[in-house]
Amino acid sequence: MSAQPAKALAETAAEFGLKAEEYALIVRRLNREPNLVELGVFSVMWSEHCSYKSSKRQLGKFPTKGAAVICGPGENAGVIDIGDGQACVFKMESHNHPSFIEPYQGAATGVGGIMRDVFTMGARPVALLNALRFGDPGHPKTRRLVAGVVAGIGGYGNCVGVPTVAGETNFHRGYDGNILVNAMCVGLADADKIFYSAAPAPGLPVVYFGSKTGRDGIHGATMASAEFDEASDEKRPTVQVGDPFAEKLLIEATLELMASGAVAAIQDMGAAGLTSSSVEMAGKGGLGIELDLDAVPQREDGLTAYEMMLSESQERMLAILKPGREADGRRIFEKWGLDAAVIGKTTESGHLVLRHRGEVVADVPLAPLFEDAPLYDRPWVAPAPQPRLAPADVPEPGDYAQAVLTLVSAPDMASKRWIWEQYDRHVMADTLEDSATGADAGIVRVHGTRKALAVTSDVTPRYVQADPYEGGKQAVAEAWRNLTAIGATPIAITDNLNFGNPERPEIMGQIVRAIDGMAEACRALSFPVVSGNVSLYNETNGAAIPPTPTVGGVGLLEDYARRADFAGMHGGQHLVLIGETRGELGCSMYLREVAGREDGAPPPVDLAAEKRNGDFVRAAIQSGQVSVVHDLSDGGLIAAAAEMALASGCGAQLNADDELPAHAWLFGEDQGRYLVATAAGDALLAAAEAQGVPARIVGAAGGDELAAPGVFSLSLARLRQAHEDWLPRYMGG
Amino acid sequence: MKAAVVVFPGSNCDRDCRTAIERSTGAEVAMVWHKETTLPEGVDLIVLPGGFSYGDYLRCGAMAALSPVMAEVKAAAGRGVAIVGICNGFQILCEAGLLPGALIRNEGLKYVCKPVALEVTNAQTRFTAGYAGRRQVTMTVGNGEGNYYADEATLERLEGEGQVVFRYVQNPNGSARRIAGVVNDRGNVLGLMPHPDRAFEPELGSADGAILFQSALASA
Amino acid sequence: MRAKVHVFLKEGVLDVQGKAVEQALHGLGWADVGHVRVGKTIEFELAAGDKAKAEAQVQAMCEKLLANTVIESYRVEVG
Amino acid sequence: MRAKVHVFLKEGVLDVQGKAVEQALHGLGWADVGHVRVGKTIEFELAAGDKAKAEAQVQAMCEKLLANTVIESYRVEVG
Ligand SMILES: Nc1ncnc2c1ncn2[C@@H]1O[C@H](COP(=O)(O)OP(=O)(O)O)[C@@H](O)[C@H]1O
Ligand SMILES: [Mg+2]
Repeated sequence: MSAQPAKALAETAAEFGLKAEEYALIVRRLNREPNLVELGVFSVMWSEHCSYKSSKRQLGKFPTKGAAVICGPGENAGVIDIGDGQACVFKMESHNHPSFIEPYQGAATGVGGIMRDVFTMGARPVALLNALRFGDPGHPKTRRLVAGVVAGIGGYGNCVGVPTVAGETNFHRGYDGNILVNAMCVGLADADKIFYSAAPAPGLPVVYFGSKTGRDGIHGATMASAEFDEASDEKRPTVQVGDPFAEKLLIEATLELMASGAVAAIQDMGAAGLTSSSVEMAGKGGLGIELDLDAVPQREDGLTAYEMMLSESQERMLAILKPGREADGRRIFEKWGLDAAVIGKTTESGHLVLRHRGEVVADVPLAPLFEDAPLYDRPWVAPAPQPRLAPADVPEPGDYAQAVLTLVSAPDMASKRWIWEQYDRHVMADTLEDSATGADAGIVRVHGTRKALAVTSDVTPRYVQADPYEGGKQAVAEAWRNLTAIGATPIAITDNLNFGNPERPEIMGQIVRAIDGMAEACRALSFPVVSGNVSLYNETNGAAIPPTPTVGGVGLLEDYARRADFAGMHGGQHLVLIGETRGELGCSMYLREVAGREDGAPPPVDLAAEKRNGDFVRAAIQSGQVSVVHDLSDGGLIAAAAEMALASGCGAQLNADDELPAHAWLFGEDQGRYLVATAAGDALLAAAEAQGVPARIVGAAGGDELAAPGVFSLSLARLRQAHEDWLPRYMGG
Repeated sequence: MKAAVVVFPGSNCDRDCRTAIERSTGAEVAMVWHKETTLPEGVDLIVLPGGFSYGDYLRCGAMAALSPVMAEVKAAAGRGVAIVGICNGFQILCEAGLLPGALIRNEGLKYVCKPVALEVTNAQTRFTAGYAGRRQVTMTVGNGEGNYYADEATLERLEGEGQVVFRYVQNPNGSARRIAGVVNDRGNVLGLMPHPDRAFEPELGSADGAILFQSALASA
Repeated sequence: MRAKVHVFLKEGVLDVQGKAVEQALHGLGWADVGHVRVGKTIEFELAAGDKAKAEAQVQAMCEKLLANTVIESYRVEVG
Repeated sequence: MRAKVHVFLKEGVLDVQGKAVEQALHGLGWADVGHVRVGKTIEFELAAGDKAKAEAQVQAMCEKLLANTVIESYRVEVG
């Protein structure tokens, strides 16, 4: 082993993002100084991204079990039982920093990475979602970032051939220096054919397959755990380039290899590539692993051991084969034209041993790398509570019609057609609802059955900012509500926790309280967490992003014919509002977009009411009683009515409320509410009353205007123009 | 009745085509890997599916057009077997010289995925006989390079001979003369950009694509 | 030997990329830019002994794969 | 004045098109072809008076629009 002067190494450690005490800990665990390769391995395994050192204690609060949970957090993706011997595998992951640096490739490789997590477990990916947060539309970088990210997501997903069926897009100056690109993938597998990453026995061949290794993204994992500053441009590693064609071949080859019965354990090479995949496989199996780096397929000459271990070249897999099954591998890799090699074997040593050019270049025990990484209980301070706003605290608009137009054309509310028309939403021929169709969740059929999966992604960062606890609850509740609104039974979530620097107590306070709220909602709604991802240090020059714990929800429809959307409203129907309205305007869209303020407490989430109202609505859909439903969220009643009207091509008239002023009634964002269009309004009210669910008729469908008589009226054409024009005009400008 | 779907590396609508043919016609469908040098005995319909063969790198369909199986596809075309290329399959047929023209970058430069209304310009081909009496059908497009190009003389000839089979009601990508699908002069090779394989059941928003597969196999 | 192939759209085939680049350049204030055409370059090594042979080979590659002569022209440089 | 800009991926950045073209050429029997790189060429007219000025202008266009300098390099020819 080559000796390095200790002082220089300690300095290098700091450059790799390790704190002095962490370096000291490495020396203690090894009983010696590490060499450069070993230090690289430690630095990526102990990075925030791989070790969850700041968040792990908090993540333990999530409920992760449930009748339908087959595999919770800890593997590449979560697995839930959907009956009939089938399982759904899903996860969400961020690619925030890479997408800011190179939006197309950053977003594309984000999609590629999350798909690999899903097919690594034996599932065929069947749906993609994306949750995007950009800076202020007026910021000079925003337009180019939107164009690049959207093209990258489409470019990758479309080529691989997995439909992108849902997502969300927000704009806020808080993301000017740190955009968020969260991608979610959902797959289907046979429940008894799930593959895991733990190496089962010593002496088995370790096979590398997929694309060759280059110098891509070295220190990507540590970069994902560091703040930006003006010098970041200099530090950036070679950008990872996605090859969706290689990914498509990799999916087919992986699933074929699994079907052949040759696979004992398997793991994709994601962040920290060969290092994290080999360490995790051996570590989880309680074994050791030996790699011969000369055997690694290489794209460039002269790659060092250090570079190979840290490379984040895309579209690569590591598999441990059952004894004597190398020939199956060779046949399948050759068919799909993939590079492949046996690069090592599992051992009993409990060590990671790397050989390169005839020398042992690293030999470290796996335990400290894998399960003994430092863990922090970071100090935190509770965020200051914001005052609850009464309707009287918020001015009414001078012109309601104008206020409604402002709302439906606000960047967060305007149609995202410009985005989702660039996504293939129909490949696989099982898409029933997608971004275009007017439904609260994307729906894909479970191929060949009457069942379908419903998927959604939600969080309202402005609520989390004002009150992380209520905002955390709300994110989970909204995902649950969206699945409920199409008639699906919500099953489980994945989450993507995007925050600033956890070493700052106020940021840690956001993390702690948001997780408390999410966990509370998960418990109350029986909606466990089965997978997730944490992205911290989303800060530039000390300014953190709004706290953004994205929730990806999955639900099941037993019979997709019994479902609801909000595109089927027609004249003659009553509009029935389920749930209670107090006129909560704090943190509302109205407050921000019309009144120009971002203050107050967010609407509180009453989880018992949420559950009661939702269960009622879902039962009404599943029994066939109603089929036109929309949940109320951003923009309140008027936004829901406007979206229903536009999707259905049918007008709507809303009555006034006896007690509330019009702005609180129309724009309030009280939680746990749904708007239903039905010809049998009275029957629905009676059913609701019998179950103690607040419900009232709030208007009627028909005509070609959206109106609240005596308050405002707008033609659908004007409304549509305002809603549709903003994004294409912005992107064209 | 027997159909074959060719699978190229990067095809991603191969399964969709199989399902669409099975559900709309009940025909037996064989999946044929692009390296094969024979086609199934007695095949009545060959489908080149959509997707991104070879990642669409260099030019869409260029590398797939050189696949070993394409020699067999050409021979089958010569024997009068019905051949349909959908989306990337259309691009491959053009690159292979089985259909005139080429598909270039969309006018808007972006990938576009949306439902489109199509005029059935010629309901007398073996692929469209089932549309007789229907002026308009709906299918979705999903492509970045679906902009049909041919020189003026070729376009005139195609129009004159009734080889333009489908036309967009509203042009989504800048295609010459709003062309969405064409047949060869013998009438047994069809290429189209919209996806009948995503429009074979009402649940999918349209069942109009089923008729295309039914017609193609009924004519065999 | 190093080969370089330039592929561009034939005159008469609408170059949508070129058009978009032109508009973008105008939008950025370079108003006098015109006739923008976007083409491809494919460069590679090959082991042919002499230049004439190499040229013939690369020519064949173009006809077979690198260019679509329905819409594209190409130029070969070997050396 | 005629300007020509060659844009290609930086050394070390994966060239997915180059890789695919190389494999295709091998498959067609040109086994000795290697190091295939695919780049872009953008050609246009511009009205600059002298060559130095034109070069500076085109350089600016590259930085601003024509090349993605995070992953691409470029070369300008004016004349
Ligand atoms: N916020 C979270 N909530 C629940 N589970 C999480 C969360 N973040 C990470 N996990 C789990 O921790 C494990 C490791 O995550 P990660 O390192 O992101 O996976 P990968 O190595 O596949 O990229 C996964 O099982 C993941 O589901
Ligand atoms: Mg993984």
